[in-house]
Amino acid sequence: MTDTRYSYFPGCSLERNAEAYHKSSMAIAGPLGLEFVEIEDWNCCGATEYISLHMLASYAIIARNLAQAARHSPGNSQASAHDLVAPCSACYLNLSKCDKYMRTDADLAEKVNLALAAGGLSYKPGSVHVRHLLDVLVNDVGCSKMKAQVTRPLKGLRVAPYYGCLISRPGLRTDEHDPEYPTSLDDLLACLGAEVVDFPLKTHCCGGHMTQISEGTGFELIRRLVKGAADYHADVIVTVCPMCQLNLDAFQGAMNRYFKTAYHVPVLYFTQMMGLAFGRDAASLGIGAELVDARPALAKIGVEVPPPPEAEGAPKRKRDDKSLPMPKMPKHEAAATREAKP
Amino acid sequence: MKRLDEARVGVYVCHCGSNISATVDVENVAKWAGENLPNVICARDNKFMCSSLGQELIEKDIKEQGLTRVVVAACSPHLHEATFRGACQRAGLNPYLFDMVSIREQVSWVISDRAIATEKAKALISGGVRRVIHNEPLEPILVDINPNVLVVGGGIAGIQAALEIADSGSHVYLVEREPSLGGHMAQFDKTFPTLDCSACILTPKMYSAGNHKNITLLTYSEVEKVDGFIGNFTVKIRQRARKVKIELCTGCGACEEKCPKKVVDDVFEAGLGFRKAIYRPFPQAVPKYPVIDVENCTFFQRGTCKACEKFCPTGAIDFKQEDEIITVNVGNVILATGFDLFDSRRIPQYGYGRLANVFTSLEFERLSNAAGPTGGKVVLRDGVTVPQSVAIVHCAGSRDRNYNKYCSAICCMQSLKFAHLVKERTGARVYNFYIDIRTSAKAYDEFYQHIIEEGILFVRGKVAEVTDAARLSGEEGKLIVQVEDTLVGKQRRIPVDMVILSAGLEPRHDAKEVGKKFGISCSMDGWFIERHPKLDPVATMTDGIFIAGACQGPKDIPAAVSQGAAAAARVQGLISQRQISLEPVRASVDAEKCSGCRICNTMCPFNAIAFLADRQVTEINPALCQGCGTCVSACPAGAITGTHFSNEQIMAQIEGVLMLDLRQMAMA
Amino acid sequence: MAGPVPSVPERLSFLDAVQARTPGESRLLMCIQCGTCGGSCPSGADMQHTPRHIFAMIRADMRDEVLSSNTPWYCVSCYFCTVRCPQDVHITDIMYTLKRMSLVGHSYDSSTAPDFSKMFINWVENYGRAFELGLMSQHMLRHNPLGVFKIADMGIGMVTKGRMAFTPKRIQGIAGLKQIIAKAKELEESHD
Amino acid sequence: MPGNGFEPVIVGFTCNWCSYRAADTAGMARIKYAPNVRLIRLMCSGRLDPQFVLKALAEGADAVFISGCHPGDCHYIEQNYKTMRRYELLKRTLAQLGIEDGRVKLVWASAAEGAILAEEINKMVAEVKALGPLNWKLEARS
Repeated sequence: MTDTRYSYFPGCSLERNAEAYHKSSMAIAGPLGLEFVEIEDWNCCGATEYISLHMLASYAIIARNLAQAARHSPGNSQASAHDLVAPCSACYLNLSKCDKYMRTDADLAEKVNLALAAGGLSYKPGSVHVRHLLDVLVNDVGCSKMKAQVTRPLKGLRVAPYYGCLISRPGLRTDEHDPEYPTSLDDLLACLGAEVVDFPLKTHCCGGHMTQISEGTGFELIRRLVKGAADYHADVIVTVCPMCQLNLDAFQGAMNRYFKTAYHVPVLYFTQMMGLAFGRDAASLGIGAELVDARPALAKIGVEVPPPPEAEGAPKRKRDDKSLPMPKMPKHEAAATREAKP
Repeated sequence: MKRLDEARVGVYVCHCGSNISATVDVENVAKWAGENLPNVICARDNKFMCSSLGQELIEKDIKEQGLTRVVVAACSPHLHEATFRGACQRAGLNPYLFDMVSIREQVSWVISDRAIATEKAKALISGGVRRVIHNEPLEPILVDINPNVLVVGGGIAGIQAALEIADSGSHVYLVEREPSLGGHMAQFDKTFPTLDCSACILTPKMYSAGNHKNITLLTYSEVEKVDGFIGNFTVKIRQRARKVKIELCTGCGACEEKCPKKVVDDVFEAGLGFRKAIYRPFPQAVPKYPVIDVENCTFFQRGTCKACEKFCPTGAIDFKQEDEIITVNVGNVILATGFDLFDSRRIPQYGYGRLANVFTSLEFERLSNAAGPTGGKVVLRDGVTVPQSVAIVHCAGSRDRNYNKYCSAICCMQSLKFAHLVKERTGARVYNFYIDIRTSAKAYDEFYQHIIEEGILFVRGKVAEVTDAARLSGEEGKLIVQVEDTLVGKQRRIPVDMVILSAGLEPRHDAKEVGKKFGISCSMDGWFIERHPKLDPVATMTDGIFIAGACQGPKDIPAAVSQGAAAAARVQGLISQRQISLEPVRASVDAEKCSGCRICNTMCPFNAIAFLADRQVTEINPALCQGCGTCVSACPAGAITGTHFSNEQIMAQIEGVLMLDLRQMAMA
Repeated sequence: MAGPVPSVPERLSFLDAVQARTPGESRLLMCIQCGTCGGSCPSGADMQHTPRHIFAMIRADMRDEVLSSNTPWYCVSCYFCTVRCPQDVHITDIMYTLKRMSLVGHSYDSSTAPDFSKMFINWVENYGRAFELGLMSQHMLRHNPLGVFKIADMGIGMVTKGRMAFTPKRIQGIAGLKQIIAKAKELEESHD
Repeated sequence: MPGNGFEPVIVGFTCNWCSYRAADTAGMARIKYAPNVRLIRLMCSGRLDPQFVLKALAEGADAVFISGCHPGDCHYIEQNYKTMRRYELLKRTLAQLGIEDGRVKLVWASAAEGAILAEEINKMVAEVKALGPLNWKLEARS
């Protein structure tokens, strides 16, 4: 078959802390005959934060992305012409929820379009079909086509499939999907040859931004999941969401210190696992960027991971003086607003 | 049209207390009808037309004002048509010269605007008046009632119904799908609220049903086809081959003992126990004869074994036995087909099927049953460990829009019973997790009080999830029930050894097909619909078909038994009349007009239409005609007329509801 | 109650107000107080009132108590409550509504959570994009300076692994975006 | 368009067993729905003679609503299938007479489906409002 093209919404995380997710997604797309066409000049979906402050504005900025996607579809032989793929679960949820509510709530749709008009845009609800990357890989590509690509089965690697909340719920998905105990990721990993643990916390919550709001609460949520994976002797937690990855990976150390525990469970993206199974080299999949070292685990399947790029990365000076690499707040905001004026 | 001048119409508009008058200006409507509608001699309104006063009003006017037609505008004809026809008859007016207009169900209850409601009421009444002018006097059709009765379903409701009728001297065909009578009740150990042993009270009834001279027992059988109507149904029943000659079988059980093939019993043991390939569901089975489960029998699968045959002392095994189709004629039918248990796997967060020690209510019934797989020992799935703590989860699959919206009615009492049995057998600490405790029937709340005294713990909150993922110390190796204790307003995680899901009741998976066979329909939830929810709970829209027990909605044993008896009483009533009068709504051919084109001949599913080759005309047999009127509207020559729904009547009604002035009013 | 949100009438009970400000059908009226939400909530243990309790308070018109509760701010939007609710109440959406309403009157005493949201959208409104980490570091500096040291190694790690930057990319259409946002806020004000 | 004050008048034909009882059910459930339909009870939708429809339109109805048991649920076994076929023929005739599709509608409703009946009636009323008055009767006169 010819390439299947999808509009692609990377989202802010994939530009920065989750670049590995983006890299690996692109790396596996080719072999599977998929092409992801990034939509033009997209903006942040607002995560769970924007809607906490402004309802209409939050739907408006999300709708702006839908409008962008609808404007230029990647032109496609298949019906998936207006499929918009989001790898980030939060982006996926916001985009599909906005479309759904605009479809079912005429008043909202009207107001959102009034706002869009101010920016010279408009969006007809339902003209874009929002999908999560996992959904596409499971339902459009499927296990058999994936198997064909597997050159390095993940034999003997115990993986805990972790779906998180936002793609499992709240019933926005159009494909067969169980909000409580899904199995699509389990099956996908199984067909890569991995040893999939029946992870009871697979759809439980990583805490989102809770670490920023109530440390104790946030760390507790992270602890539950990491402990759960450890109790099930998982070598790796496999995730489909940058927020989950950030919490479980970047905060694992802090969590350990908080609870005086010593968990060490690396957290990788399912696209990275696919890349590995397809025989890609670890670096090209962004492996090594995780804070909880995945090398010991990956050694089990004979994957050599280059040592983390100490040399490059942040400039040396920063690492000499012990001060923390934090931006200066007030200046920064001022700067931001100043630059903003055209 | 000369009739138009003759007809003297009386119009009666009912307030129905305030049910109608609250939204319809009844006085105004009556006054308007008297002044504007043709042939109306008198038009009155009355608080309750269906009251004796209201009826006498009609009778009086018929006698004194010489009315020849009557129209009552009130509730639905399905409620009170018979009432007012009676009134007309008492006053010497043929009951079919009466017509009823529904201004409650179709007007006052569905329209909020008084003006609009009043106009619609007028329109409908105007239709009724114009129609009634064309009504013809008719005589009801009498049909004999075959005193034999078919009862479908051998659970407690069906058994009760069958016994009541058989004792009254009529013959009953009792059809049961499973190899034995007993239904769900046979699976229980104790019954609430008295806690008497289920078998002890059920077995005698099963026995007398099985040995009653007036009951033909057809177990391991299913109804295939039903023809005919009240008084005279013809029913085809498939009796599946037992592969056992019952005339020879003594029920000694040797075959069962010797059969080498063990299979999990998903039906009677709810998947918790085993049976052989040749089996009786349980020792007290009625009838006592076993059946061979062909799918699992080694002989039928591999062609060798025949152990049962070898060891049968009377040579009763018959591998060649075939299914039998039995045809019976009955006058009435009682459906008591019961319920299916909600499949708890549909609630993944409760872990049933994934977590070994989560049980369903039916599993626990077997677990606690003295004749069950553990001999009544309450133990974990490993078969030995006695639980120290048990959680009972109410409303599993009920009162939940994700599964079934309705309350399954039995779960509260069932759960209280479970709590008692667990406490009694294990001394474990027992929790009940509930939304509301509903113990409203006689002696039920006393039972609840008694259970509280026993020290059972009650947590008000719908269980959120059951997990084996330990989070806190003390949770390792346990099932953790996570719930909000709504009376404390705090989230709690309660570690237990065993969880029992009080799964709800659902309509039988094949209820819809069964309904179709018998010409009755199912509610949105899938239960069979009764004729009237309060006043006619065991009859259906189809004459001669009655329903009893859980097939009509979730029910406990006392309720199911009462309905069984009630349905039986309704049937006996009909039988003792010997005859029933049917609506004289029939089609007839005017031989003069009939061109013999035979278009109508293919129209009748009841074969009431015959073509008389000699006279080259079509004739309709009134005994077979059911009065649907399809042929009437098919006849190109207009040679067929349908009594009580003639073209004249309907055309007139159309004109009536469309009086132009009304339309303008509606627009205004 | 049912159907799409009506434009808000004059005098509103707190219940009406919450429903009117929630997109689609909130079904708040349908709550039967079963506690499935409170039982399912991952951060329920730290909430001052469980969601169920909050709904009861809303019906009791306890406006101030509800809007000063930490409950909505502790919602992690995992949607467990929403999918499990036997009455199909749109709980998560209602939590968002309560956050917004509590900000209007600054009813919620702790500024931690609101500020985090504010900073976040500040990025979005000025750049069109955001990024978790710059934000988190900013936020921690303001609200939990000591916390910064707790996660020092993380901060360094993220930098050395090239996962953290200090400014988000700015989109070209930022002007248009600003106009959209301005218009939306204007419309929303007229709504409030 | 709705809101222009035009309130269509619609004649409805229901069978006695399913859809007339659906109307009863809607009533018992106090479901409020458009008052524009005036129901006429037949024993079976199979009794519906196409000339009833024409009569209704000629007498000033803006539309005709026909309802019976679901296919397979017919109290008379299969007569509603005949209704279905007749309905298709009727629609062609009406098309030739220049009557829009939306003006004559066949809807299945079981005795339990009061809500569905109400919903269908509301839908149809909205559609007919959009179509505007038929005014056949007036034309017939002039």
